[in-house]
Amino acid sequence: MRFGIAVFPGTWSDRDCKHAVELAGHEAVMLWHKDRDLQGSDCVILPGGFSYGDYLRAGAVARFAPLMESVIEFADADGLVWGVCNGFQILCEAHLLPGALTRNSSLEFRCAPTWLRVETVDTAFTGGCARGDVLQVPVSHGEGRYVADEETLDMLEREDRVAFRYVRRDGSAAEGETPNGSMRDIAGIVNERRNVLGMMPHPERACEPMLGSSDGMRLFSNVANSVSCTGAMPVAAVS
Amino acid sequence: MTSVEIVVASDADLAEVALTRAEYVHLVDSLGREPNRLELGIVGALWSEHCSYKTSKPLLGTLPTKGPRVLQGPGENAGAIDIGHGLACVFKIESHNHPSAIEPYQGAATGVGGILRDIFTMGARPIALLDSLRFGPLDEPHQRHLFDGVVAGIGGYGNCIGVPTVGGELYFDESYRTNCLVNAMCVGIVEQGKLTRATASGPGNLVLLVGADTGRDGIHGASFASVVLDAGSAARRPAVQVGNPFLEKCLMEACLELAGDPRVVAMQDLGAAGLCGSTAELAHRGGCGIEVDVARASRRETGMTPYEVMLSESQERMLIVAKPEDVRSLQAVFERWDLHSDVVAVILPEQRFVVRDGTDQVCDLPLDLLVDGAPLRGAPGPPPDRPKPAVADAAAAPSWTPDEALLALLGSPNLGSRKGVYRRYDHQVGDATVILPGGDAAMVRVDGTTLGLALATDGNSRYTALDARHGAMIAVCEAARNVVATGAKPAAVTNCLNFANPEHADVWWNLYDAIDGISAACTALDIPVVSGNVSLYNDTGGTGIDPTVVIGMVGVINDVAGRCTAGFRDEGDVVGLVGPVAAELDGSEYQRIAVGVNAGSPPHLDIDLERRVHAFVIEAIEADLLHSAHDCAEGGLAIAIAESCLLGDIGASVEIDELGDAKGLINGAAGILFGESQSRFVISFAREALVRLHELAGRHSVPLRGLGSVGGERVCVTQCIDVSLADVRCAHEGALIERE
Amino acid sequence: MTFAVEVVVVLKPVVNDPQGLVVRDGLHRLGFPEVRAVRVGKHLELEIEGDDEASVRAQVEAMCERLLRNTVIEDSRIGSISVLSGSAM
Amino acid sequence: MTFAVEVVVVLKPVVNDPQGLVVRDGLHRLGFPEVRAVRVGKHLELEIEGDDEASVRAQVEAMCERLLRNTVIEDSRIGSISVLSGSAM
Ligand SMILES: Nc1ncnc2c1ncn2[C@@H]1O[C@H](COP(=O)(O)OP(=O)(O)O)[C@@H](O)[C@H]1O
Ligand SMILES: [Mg+2]
Repeated sequence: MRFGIAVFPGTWSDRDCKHAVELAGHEAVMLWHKDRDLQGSDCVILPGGFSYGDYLRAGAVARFAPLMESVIEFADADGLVWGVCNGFQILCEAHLLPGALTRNSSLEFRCAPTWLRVETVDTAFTGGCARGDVLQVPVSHGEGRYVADEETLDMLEREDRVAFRYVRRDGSAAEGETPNGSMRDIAGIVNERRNVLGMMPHPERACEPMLGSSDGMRLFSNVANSVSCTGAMPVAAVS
Repeated sequence: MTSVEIVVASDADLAEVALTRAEYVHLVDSLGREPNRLELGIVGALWSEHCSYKTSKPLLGTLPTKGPRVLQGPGENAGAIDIGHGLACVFKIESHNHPSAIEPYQGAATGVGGILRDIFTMGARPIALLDSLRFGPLDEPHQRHLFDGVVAGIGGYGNCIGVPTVGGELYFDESYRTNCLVNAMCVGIVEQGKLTRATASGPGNLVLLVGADTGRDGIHGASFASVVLDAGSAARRPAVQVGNPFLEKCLMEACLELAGDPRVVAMQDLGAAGLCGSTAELAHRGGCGIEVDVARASRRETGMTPYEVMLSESQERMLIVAKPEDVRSLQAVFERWDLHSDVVAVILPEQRFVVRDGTDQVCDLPLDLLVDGAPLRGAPGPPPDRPKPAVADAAAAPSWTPDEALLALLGSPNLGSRKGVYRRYDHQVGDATVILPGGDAAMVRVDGTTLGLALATDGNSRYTALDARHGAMIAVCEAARNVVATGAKPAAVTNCLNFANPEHADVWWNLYDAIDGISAACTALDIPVVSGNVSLYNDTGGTGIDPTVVIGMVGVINDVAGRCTAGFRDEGDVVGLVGPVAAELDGSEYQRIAVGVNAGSPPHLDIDLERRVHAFVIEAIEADLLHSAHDCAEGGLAIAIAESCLLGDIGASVEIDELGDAKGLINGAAGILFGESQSRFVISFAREALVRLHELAGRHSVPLRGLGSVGGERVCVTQCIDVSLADVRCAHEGALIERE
Repeated sequence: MTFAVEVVVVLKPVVNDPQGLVVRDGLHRLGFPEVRAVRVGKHLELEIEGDDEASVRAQVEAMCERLLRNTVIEDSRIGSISVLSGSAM
Repeated sequence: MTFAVEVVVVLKPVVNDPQGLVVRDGLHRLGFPEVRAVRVGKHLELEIEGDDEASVRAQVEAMCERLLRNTVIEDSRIGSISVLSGSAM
């Protein structure tokens, strides 16, 4: 299958995502922020980085890139969109996902391994996992504290839209001991139609034992499996 | 020739540009006339210590810079070595001490920005950063402020641009109370055929200035780094530059797109002394001249004078030399990255440095005089008598038990865990960091190959303070040991020499000795020096820093799969010591903490033994005989064992015969446990490897002995130390945490 | 005409502000115990061409909704609007 | 009495403001070409106990020098000072 990887000025996980996609045996195409063509991608990854320096607010400027218009159309047509780190921030800024990502409660950047509990398996990204599986995936961000009002948080839980929660290494609840202070320990969520995932940790950095974990590879495989099962994905917007 | 006023420089004029009267007289004699103000400012910048190396250049010539791997030695923006597979590894270390003392966040951030540009100017993609930091005692609020600001600034720049900061070092010592040190190292990779040089050629070729608009940033920054900090330093504060890592990321990607492109004749970053330093060096290297038109440089502010445009140190700017017919198509590459560019200069056939402001010619200087004409400075006096500092009175030590001493050392700011620092740095972006920070050298793998690069910085100024030559030798050895502990072979060195005011004879001779020591050690270990940086005048109000030699080392391992790490691994493994056991406490961290002094002679170094020990460890790792290897450095044997336990999350129990039946820290026991004897590694291995390792050690004439075994949840030294791993971890991880 | 417009962007009252807490604690430590609370927001100064204050205000309000604030967690308000001497470059 | 004090912290005029540049370019891209310059600073809201406005102002000025602004690159000014209903908690 074909993963499209968005490249904004200031994106730096694009190369790592490409590496992970290719390691998983799939095709990666780079999508330049000034273009609108998604080049037939089956899944669009919005990778990590500091698009536009993350000045003002992380993701605030990137959401208006021409490419994002196509990504939004693609998402509206049930295309798979996967925002990682800065990509998650962009998705929230673009209102494809509810809530916002704010400065880590420590006010410090954090680069460290984290453990994620899979909270829903009802998405293309987590379909091959079991609920409660714990994945070791590193974080690397300064603005990853997930914030939303109580109503939104309740709705996310009620609709089974929390994809991942930070947990302790042994899988027990983190109870607030997260790298960023996210509300309800949330590390990733999906949209209502479950085709858009945003997550702060970096699965593309956890695809080889040599790098400390290969748990991230499971997510890439899940996406690929779901695409090959459901067959053709919506045609990417071209303009 | 010029419409600009010519003045005979007053003492105040000379002070502003940091030239001496003698230098001025030499300038006037060589020119055959008085310079105008702009010319004076330009000469001041280029003749500053920072740009001209007028004090250190005569000394640096003795460094060994040749070797089969060396593709580019000192002289370019960075050094380059051949790592096989048609690839070059490009690297350099640089200081940003003075700016960081004034504004720690921005000073450190722009230091990282500067060293990154040195690497991608050569066409190489930066793949790793390291930072070597020195502050005064951490319990002082101002030092904590500097430390926090510098760490945030390094992370702020490196994290944003997406280059991992994989290692470095951090020391706290009285001598840095008024002068912190911030040295940053960057390592990049480029196909050898795309290695780009900063040598202008082709009269008539045009020079593009790309990137940030020019503002009144850091005017006189180069001179600023070449004078002693004083009360007036505050007045020079407009010198503070604010970095824009986002812009640098765009600049980097655009420049890398152009690496190896035949349209690019040369590339040169703008650093110290801004446009005037970069254009002059570019032309000088190519044996031609250059004419700059300041009116063509885009400004961030209105009303800037030619003087300000030429001397501005605005960050994130780059020069590209190209044939006139290629300029338009090159500009298109930059526009894709939303980067603005202006044609600001033209290459001249004759070696002149001409500046014009539109139609007015405002400067015309012989290029050779400007770049190479600064009168060199020799020794300010004969070597002073340096009485050996008295040996410390061990009786002054507190009556610690060995357990207490172990925890006190592990919990001290110099030996404690650096996790609080490196977790604020993205050390994993690039998917290449195969040995993470926290052990000895970090290792990054090289994309598309099985190669790994082991990277380390090292430099213990307690040793150089006691004996500059000997301490510098140890710095080289210790950096090499960090690299060797991973299984990589040391390949080349970059170095940063941080010293006080060299106009004092003792400082000058320390510099002389330190360079001599680096040369001696690098020659003996066969490791060439390919780049470096000198930072002098780290001196405030008459108090200078201890001589500080920072060695940055790159080692190569052919297959990352064979790398070794520092943590103990398997229950039941043998713990072994490679190298001697002696009781040498002088210059040690134990001496600092227990006795509160730095005295005596630094530990003995047998450079030939050092070389053999390296060969032994590398061969043992290659033969897959070791489960861990950790160099034994500050804090000595007991600390090295405890660190390997922490890294492996498993205990160990050892016996050191020399301790006899000592029950406290008396009769040399402290020296055996915590002395910092050189040329040592703590290793662990399966019992079955014992015979082969002894055979190998015999072949290399290297002392090797078994000390005990890996296992359990305690750190034990028979009859002396017995502490739980949890207590050890708690002490170690708490070392940098602020105590209210 | 060129106008100078000040815009203030602050977190909505329900969103907690760790930065504000750190500043408050820092002030306490420095000997200012009388500080009860601190909130940290953004202050933007815009230089903008326009015909009159009303149209400039409308433009800046649009900018706030589209970019300057995150409507989910932030409020914004326009502060002073003044005419800068000199007209467009 | 409790006062609410607004403090504005901005970069000194000659200091480079990369953030402002990105916001300006972002606004241009969003169809606001009339924006000539943007500078981004901080807006702090302090709640502070004090006897009268003059002493509160003096206190806040001292806080600015000691902590709230980075004296090397930033300027600060005190905006509105108002009395909050209710006295100290
Ligand atoms: N300032 C720093 N920045 C990043 N990493 C650091 C820094 N200081 C130390 N480290 C990392 O922490 C580890 C231990 O450092 P250090 O105690 O200086 O090692 P050693 O004494 O063996 O040279 C190394 O991985 C080193 O790279
Ligand atoms: Mg080491």
